[in-house]
Amino acid sequence: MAILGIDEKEYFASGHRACAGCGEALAIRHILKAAGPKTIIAQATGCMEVVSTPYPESSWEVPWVHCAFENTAAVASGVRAALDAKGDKETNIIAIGGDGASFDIGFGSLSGALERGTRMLYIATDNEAYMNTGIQRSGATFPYANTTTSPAGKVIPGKTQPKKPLPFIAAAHGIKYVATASVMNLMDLHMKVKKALSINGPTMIVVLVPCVPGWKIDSSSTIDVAIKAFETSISPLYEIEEGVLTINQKPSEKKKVEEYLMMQGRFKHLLPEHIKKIQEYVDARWKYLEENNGKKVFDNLF
Amino acid sequence: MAILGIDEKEYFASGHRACAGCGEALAIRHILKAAGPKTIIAQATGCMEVVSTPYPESSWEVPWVHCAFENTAAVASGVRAALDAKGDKETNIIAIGGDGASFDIGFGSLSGALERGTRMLYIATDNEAYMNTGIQRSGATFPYANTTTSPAGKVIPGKTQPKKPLPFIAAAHGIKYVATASVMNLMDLHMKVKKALSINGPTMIVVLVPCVPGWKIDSSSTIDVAIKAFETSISPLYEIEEGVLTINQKPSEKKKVEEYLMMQGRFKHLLPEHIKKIQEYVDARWKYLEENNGKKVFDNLF
Amino acid sequence: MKVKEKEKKENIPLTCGAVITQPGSTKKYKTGEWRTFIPIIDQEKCIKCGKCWMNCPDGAIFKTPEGKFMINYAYCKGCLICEKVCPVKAISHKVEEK
Amino acid sequence: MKVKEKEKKENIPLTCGAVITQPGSTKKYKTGEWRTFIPIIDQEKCIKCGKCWMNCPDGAIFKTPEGKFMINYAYCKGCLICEKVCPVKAISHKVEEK
Amino acid sequence: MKQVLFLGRGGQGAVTSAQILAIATFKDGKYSQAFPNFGVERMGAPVRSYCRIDEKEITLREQVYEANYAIILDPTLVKQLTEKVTELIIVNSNKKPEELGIVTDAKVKCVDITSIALKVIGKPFVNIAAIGAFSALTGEVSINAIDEAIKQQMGHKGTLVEKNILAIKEVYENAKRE
Amino acid sequence: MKQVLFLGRGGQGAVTSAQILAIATFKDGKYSQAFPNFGVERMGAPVRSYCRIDEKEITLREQVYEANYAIILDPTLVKQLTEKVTELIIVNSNKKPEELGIVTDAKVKCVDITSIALKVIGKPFVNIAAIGAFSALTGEVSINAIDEAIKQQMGHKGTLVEKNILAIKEVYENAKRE
Amino acid sequence: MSEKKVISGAEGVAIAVKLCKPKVLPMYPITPSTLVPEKLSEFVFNGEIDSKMIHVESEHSAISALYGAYATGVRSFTATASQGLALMHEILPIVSGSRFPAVMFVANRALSGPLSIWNDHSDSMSERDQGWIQLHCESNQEAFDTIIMAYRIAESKKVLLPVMVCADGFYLTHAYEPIQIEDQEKVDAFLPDYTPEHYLDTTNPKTFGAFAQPNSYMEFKEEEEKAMREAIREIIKVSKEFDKSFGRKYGNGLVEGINLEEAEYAVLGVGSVCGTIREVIKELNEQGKKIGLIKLKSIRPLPVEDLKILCKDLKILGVIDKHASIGFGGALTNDIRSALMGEKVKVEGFVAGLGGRDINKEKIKELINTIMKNKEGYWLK
Amino acid sequence: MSEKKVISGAEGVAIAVKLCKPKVLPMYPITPSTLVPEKLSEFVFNGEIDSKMIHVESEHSAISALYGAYATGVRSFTATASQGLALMHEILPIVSGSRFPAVMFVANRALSGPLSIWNDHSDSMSERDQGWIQLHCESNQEAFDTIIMAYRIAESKKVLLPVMVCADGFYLTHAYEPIQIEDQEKVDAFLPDYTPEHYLDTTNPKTFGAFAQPNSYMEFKEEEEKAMREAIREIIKVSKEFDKSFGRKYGNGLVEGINLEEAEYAVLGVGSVCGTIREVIKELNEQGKKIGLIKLKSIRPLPVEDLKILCKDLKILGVIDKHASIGFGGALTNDIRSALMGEKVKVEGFVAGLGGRDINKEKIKELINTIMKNKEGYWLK
Ligand SMILES: Cc1ncc(C[n+]2csc(CCOP(=O)(O)OP(=O)(O)O)c2C)c(N)n1
Ligand SMILES: Cc1ncc(C[n+]2csc(CCOP(=O)(O)OP(=O)(O)O)c2C)c(N)n1
Ligand code: SF4
Ligand code: SF4
Ligand code: SF4
Ligand code: SF4
Ligand code: SF4
Ligand code: SF4
Ligand SMILES: [Mg+2]
Ligand SMILES: [Mg+2]
Repeated sequence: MAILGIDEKEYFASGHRACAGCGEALAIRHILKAAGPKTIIAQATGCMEVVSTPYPESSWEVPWVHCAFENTAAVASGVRAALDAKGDKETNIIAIGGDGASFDIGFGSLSGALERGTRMLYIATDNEAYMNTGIQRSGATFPYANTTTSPAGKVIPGKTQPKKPLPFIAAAHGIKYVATASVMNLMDLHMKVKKALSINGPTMIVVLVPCVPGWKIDSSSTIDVAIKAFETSISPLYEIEEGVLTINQKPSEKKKVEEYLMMQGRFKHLLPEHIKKIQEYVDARWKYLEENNGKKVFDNLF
Repeated sequence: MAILGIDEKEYFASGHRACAGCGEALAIRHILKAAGPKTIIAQATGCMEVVSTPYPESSWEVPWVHCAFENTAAVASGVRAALDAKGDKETNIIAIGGDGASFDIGFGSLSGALERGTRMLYIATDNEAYMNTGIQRSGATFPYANTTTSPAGKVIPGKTQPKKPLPFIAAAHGIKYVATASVMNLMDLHMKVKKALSINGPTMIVVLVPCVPGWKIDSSSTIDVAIKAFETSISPLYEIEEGVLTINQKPSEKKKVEEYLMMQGRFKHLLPEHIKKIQEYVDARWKYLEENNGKKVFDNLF
Repeated sequence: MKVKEKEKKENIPLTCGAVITQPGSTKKYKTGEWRTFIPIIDQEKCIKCGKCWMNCPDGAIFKTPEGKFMINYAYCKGCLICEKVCPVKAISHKVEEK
Repeated sequence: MKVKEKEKKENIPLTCGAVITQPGSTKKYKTGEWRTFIPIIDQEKCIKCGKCWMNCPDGAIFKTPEGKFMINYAYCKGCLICEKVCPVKAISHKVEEK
Repeated sequence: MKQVLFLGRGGQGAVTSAQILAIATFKDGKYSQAFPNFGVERMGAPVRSYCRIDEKEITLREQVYEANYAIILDPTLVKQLTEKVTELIIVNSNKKPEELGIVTDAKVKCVDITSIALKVIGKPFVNIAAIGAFSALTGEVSINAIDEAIKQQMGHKGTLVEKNILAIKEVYENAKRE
Repeated sequence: MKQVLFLGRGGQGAVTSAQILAIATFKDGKYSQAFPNFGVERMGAPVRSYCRIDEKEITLREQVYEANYAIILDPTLVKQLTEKVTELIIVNSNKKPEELGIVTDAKVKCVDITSIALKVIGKPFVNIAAIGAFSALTGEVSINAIDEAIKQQMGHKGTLVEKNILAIKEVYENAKRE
Repeated sequence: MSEKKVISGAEGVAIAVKLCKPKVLPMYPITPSTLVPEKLSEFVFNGEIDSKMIHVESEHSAISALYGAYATGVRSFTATASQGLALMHEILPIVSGSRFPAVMFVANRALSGPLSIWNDHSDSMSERDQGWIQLHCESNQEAFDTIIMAYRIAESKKVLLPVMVCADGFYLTHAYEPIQIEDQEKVDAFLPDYTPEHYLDTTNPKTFGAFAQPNSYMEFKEEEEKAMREAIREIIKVSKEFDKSFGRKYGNGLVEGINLEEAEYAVLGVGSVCGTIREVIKELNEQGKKIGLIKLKSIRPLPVEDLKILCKDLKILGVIDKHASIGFGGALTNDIRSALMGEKVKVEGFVAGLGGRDINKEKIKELINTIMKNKEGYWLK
Repeated sequence: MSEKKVISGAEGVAIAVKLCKPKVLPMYPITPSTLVPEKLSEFVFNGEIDSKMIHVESEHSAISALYGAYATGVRSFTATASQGLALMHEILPIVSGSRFPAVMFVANRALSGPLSIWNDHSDSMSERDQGWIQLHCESNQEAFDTIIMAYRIAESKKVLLPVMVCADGFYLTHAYEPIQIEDQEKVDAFLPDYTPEHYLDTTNPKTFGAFAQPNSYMEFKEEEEKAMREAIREIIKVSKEFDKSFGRKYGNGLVEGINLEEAEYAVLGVGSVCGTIREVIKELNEQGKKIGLIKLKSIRPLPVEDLKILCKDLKILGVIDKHASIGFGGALTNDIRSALMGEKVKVEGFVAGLGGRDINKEKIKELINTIMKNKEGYWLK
């Protein structure tokens, strides 16, 4: 049965131990609904693993496997090969990792799986830091964000590097489908998961998932913050299909990044000069996206 | 003193144990000349490490450090941080890895160093297989090539995946300089090494280096094969500077890939259908390059 | 009570390789206990748009056979996302009293 | 001769951490021994373009103070790249005789 | 040796409570040791932390199986208290002890810390203020030492420190009056 | 037990020589063991490989320190032979043994394998042909067994196998004549 | 069909693997194990084997993909050595903790640094704690046979632990010698299909890789240790059955005593060096010296009771240790000393053969001389 | 200036590190060591310390960057735990083989699988072969002090080996207790600048990380083993000097005997559990029971001679092993048994405290009861 066209059944059971208001848990819940019961999940260590599998309890209503932090894509490759060997062409495999798992420590393994063409959907749930271990900087951390390893210090004001552009890096591998998504638009997430799973080859979705303690926001504002990320073009929604870039949805009115930043404790130390730099950074990225909208930005098909 | 404008001094000493005609050794020789004596090399395991450092002998006339196979970029990060701590702003750091080290096992570490912005030049010497261990398939192996782990078999005719597009993947990280090079044009290699070293941040060059036993060619034809790779657009020469793509040199007459393939034992099993597919693959990649020549293909500066 | 005794009492059943054979078994654990605020749906105001259901990270909202959206307080952690996303302000909250 | 004795004879000096303190010390090892073909430069034909010097993977070609390009047979492995790249065919080869 | 148990919700600062108590008792010239219950709890889940206080150096490293004092930072957690408490249980509550239904041989005292915190700090930050009640009701730590401890631990947080100190005092007075 | 040493250049197939000899002697009903000198040699560098032959099972795993026979596939490698050889050294050379300047108590024989290989195979593939000389000069292995061994090892290489077999025969005859 | 052929040890291993019909083959090259994936690639690319090969980008991913394949419930295989095994380190106890009966071939090679491609046992010995059964081989026939036995042992419902089959790099992998290659039918009869109880299955969803809290972690580890005790019995059983089916055995599958009847002294060795020790013992026995050999095949589980029995009449046992636990000498020696504490035999350790240093007859004689003079063990270079 | 403060163990470690002035800090988070990089990040981002922090993308890169920094000749530091340490495994012996005197803090935590974030010693014990000196701490003061001593020991020209300073995750890292924080000047006086003989230097180019052939590899390993012997003397010396400068000591730096004078029985423990054992021993001594404690601080080098002396009058020693070498019981027990082979003391092993299982007074009493009844060791759950 369906509500709003979405499978009513829950595959990510209640009773999980995520913080109240967790954006990541919300994304997982919908990813599973979109994928349906004929799905195997391979997941990296991170908040979602820890909140959902305290032995002997599990939140997972689909087969689920975890191994370590850095090797989820490789585990998924093993699962896929085993299914192939069994002649099972039906079952979906979704590998899921947080931004730490996907942008940083597990990226080597992910890149290898993309290269060899493992048929799987890889989803990076991006809350812009290592949350499970207490909010440390990752390659996905937004510039200037205050984390426990990039604190808003007296001489260095938070993270000094830009956000690693994972969707583009993945697309540059020449894979057939890459998309961004956000808990801001769950219907869009559903559509993308379904589309990705229909493709024979590696595919990838990066989903923005606000984190309550990590972003220092109120548990009720998870969705609001995600909306603001979209409206400021900080978190644009696009797909790269067979190398062609498509912006899925444009904010009706482009808001200033300040509006987004000021909602969150992790940015409260920012000075006007920092905000200005971020605005420029976001504008440049958006300009690039707009200029290349509808164009083939990558080609490596065989 | 200089010959043809190139430092006459050798920094990669004779007596190294590379095969007669080794393209990789030739590239190393010139990389060092271009970089000059104020350079530290960090190198991954692979042919070049093994042929040059049998204790107590070394071919290296510059400080050189090796650690393992998969972590050269991380080692280079440590070297750079230490130099920074010492206040040394002069010394170049070049990290070098073969294609196995760079495209495959060490790519996670490389990607991390690009992300955090380590000032270093990373050079991938690409002979399209794991040569040191006896010609096994890597992500850089050219499609259909016969290697010992992707043999020209009765049911699978060599490697089945395309070549991992490392330069574009690296460029997608938003770094300031990426280039391809080849032993076919050593002057171009010199220029690119010098340019890369002048940039404050991570830079990368991927150099094509034919391998005598690996490609099953005569030791004397290393350069000829590299020239043919260029003439057929299999190995184009380009740079991506601050996201802008520039083709450095175009073949005066575009030759058929067949000419290149037939020079090498690793392709001698190919059937016309395979050659046709390769031609299409190469044409599509070249078309992409030509279409984007002079354009900004990436943007992630901060 | 001593943890040691507790441990012995708990007597967790061991599967081979720590496989969990009961899917969705965290349902045993009632995260409603965590709540400090309690959301309340005003069924009068509710237009049954399902937005609260969509956006609950804990799957703590369900639709009754009659088409009503209701909160499963056994799991609702009181994040109040539902309150925020409700387009007609049909959800309000109070401090939890247990 | 037994390897064991040989090992003892070799008596490799050990540095702390196996650091090699002599840069470029592979020069001790004469790869000229490997050669099966020997390249020969015809100085008459040579136009001193330096291409052979550029393309030798072993750095086995050098320029004399008089500007001649010559082969250092102690290291030349006989790959014959130099012969191939010479624009004026000033380099030829023979089978090595040792 | 005295063992003190703090019971709160993830995010409520029970861990900090134990730490500040340890710092404060040390400033009073005693030995102390504070540590959290080692878990993977998220915001909202029940969280325990402990403090040991002694006249001599503490080398014991086992977990706390039995506490002299328990401080429950959130009245909704009363049922979660499974450990044996021998002397006193302090509950942050505006109710009467008997209304809470705690089965124990220890004394039970209620202090409405939340109200005081809301009043003085403006936010329901009860974890530090609670130590004021502990001081008042047990005499195991001095109010001055607590002040200093807060400054050591939260030094850089300016007005919040001030407010917490005020809250502690008020909670202390309030508890004394009980 | 007999120990045989092959000395060649990387890429010249000395390792294969020892392997084929081991296969062949096993086909002759003996026990055998072949192994390379474990090195990192590249094409062109000197390479050693070994074969042990015995009537009974071979369990010995130490390296070969002293050989009964040595086969030098490349005349330029003569000086590289540092191991003690007790019975016979076979050199692929068109020279006379005395011209090679080998200091040894063993006999030295020269067979011009390269010429024969060039003639019969059309390429200087001497590694397999050399076993023909070994067979002729030592009688440790039969010519038929060598043929079979080549087929087992190179089975799929068609005419090259044929040509090698022819070369072996010719080298054998040639060496016999010496 | 069954035939005896002179092939390389690596090829023998690859053929044995093929006969066991693994479904998934994650492969990564490293000297001296590479010949195994190469041969398996040939089988796969020629369609001679019905397995999926995964060209992983690192050994870390090889073992991770192996884990994924076993989670999905199929028999699988990988091979590695040295740095490759070391790179797998983190995942090894996860595979064993998950009780996946994986089989991995290790071509023993020294660990860097300094870098060495040559043989010793530092790679596998450094993993002796990680819950893998570890079986070593003296000859290529033994390597071939051990691969087949390994799957039986691993998959035994009483055991369900992964097995590392170790053979000395170069000494065995690159050596050509006669190997009896068995029939597919006979192997099929000996090795039943793999039918796991738990696997990833959308019709019966289970959770693999959950985390265990302090209230259960230790019990899971104890279960593993108990499975190792079971493995002792199971290895003996499988070894007997293997002998019945194929006519070959290696002691009782765990350890073998050679010429111990009269012996007052004995050498304990692991792997290919035992062949050389056999030769020395034979010589010395002929000279009337009372020397025996203990060939230890199973490093984990360590057959403590067998060792006690084998050593009960010995005066001194000299252990050849191809790995040193830097800061406390030979690691195997320490294990053996612990196993034999309280017994009357004295145990002396000799670290030898590191980084490809050849352990020749002469050195073994030197060792024997040393123990016969009741002198202390040392680094036997 | 010097003051005694109640802070967390992790903060104490971070402050000690700061006082040692490392130049490069490659950092990666993992529970329960994360508090150390967090505190160090604060120092760096606030400009309180003149070090370069590298935000690596994995622990593998953390140890590799540490290697790179040491190759470049500067003092450096990293911290990790559990899976992080396991992921570094391949590089650990390369650091030690290169004789880089690195210092790393390990917040001991169990290894997966099953996954556990809680304390035991399986992470560091699994690295006991890799050429790192391994020093454990009972208290946070000891952790603070050991960091400072570790640099002195590591950098001693006679030693030049890396040091792993281990402290129990949560039990120490997360515990607040009084720590005497020393003055920068006093630390500077105790710990001279790091002046390596070899480093990457364009004016004197050297080659690091060459490969060693069979003709030298074993000698390099033997040099490491010899350096470990030197380390035994050096640790004692440094410990004495530390005591002279700061007035604190931990046995002789390697091992400490507590109440052994009269003891017939003793418990051997490592790390924080020794504190609890002390309490129990005190109680039992008061009851007239002859029980002592051996607190082993140095796992590598293992102080064999000291152990023999401490145990010479004991009947039975019970070892608490917070790590099992699956397939052969407690790993520490095996080492201790090997060290004491031939001595009259009997050694019984008790695997305990795995994956965060609390080792409380009651369990220690149970252990003591067992050994006093001359019964066998077991898994003390
Ligand atoms: C090899 C290794 N290093 C570190 C850790 C510790 N660790 C577990 S989860 C985690 C952070 C996860 O961050 P992310 O992937 O972004 O997921 P999130 O928790 O934010 O959802 C870390 C650092 C580990 N388990 N293994
Ligand atoms: C972790 C690890 N895995 C495998 C190896 C074995 N290995 C050493 S070099 C090498 C191949 C190198 O290939 P590439 O990087 O392409 O360099 P090339 O030899 O072709 O120059 C391999 C597989 C190793 N040293 N370490
Ligand atoms: S810390 Fe963040 S990501 Fe983790 S459970 Fe809480 S809200 Fe979710
Ligand atoms: S194998 Fe190839 S890359 Fe290696 S030394 Fe020989 S030619 Fe060079
Ligand atoms: S308050 Fe949060 S958890 Fe409760 S029903 Fe609303 S959205 Fe769900
Ligand atoms: S969001 Fe509001 S209106 Fe929509 S279903 Fe929920 S309560 Fe009703
Ligand atoms: S033959 Fe090759 S090695 Fe010799 S000089 Fe010419 S290019 Fe150099
Ligand atoms: S390439 Fe030919 S012409 Fe040019 S310098 Fe060399 S020999 Fe002379
Ligand atoms: Mg995250
Ligand atoms: Mg390569």
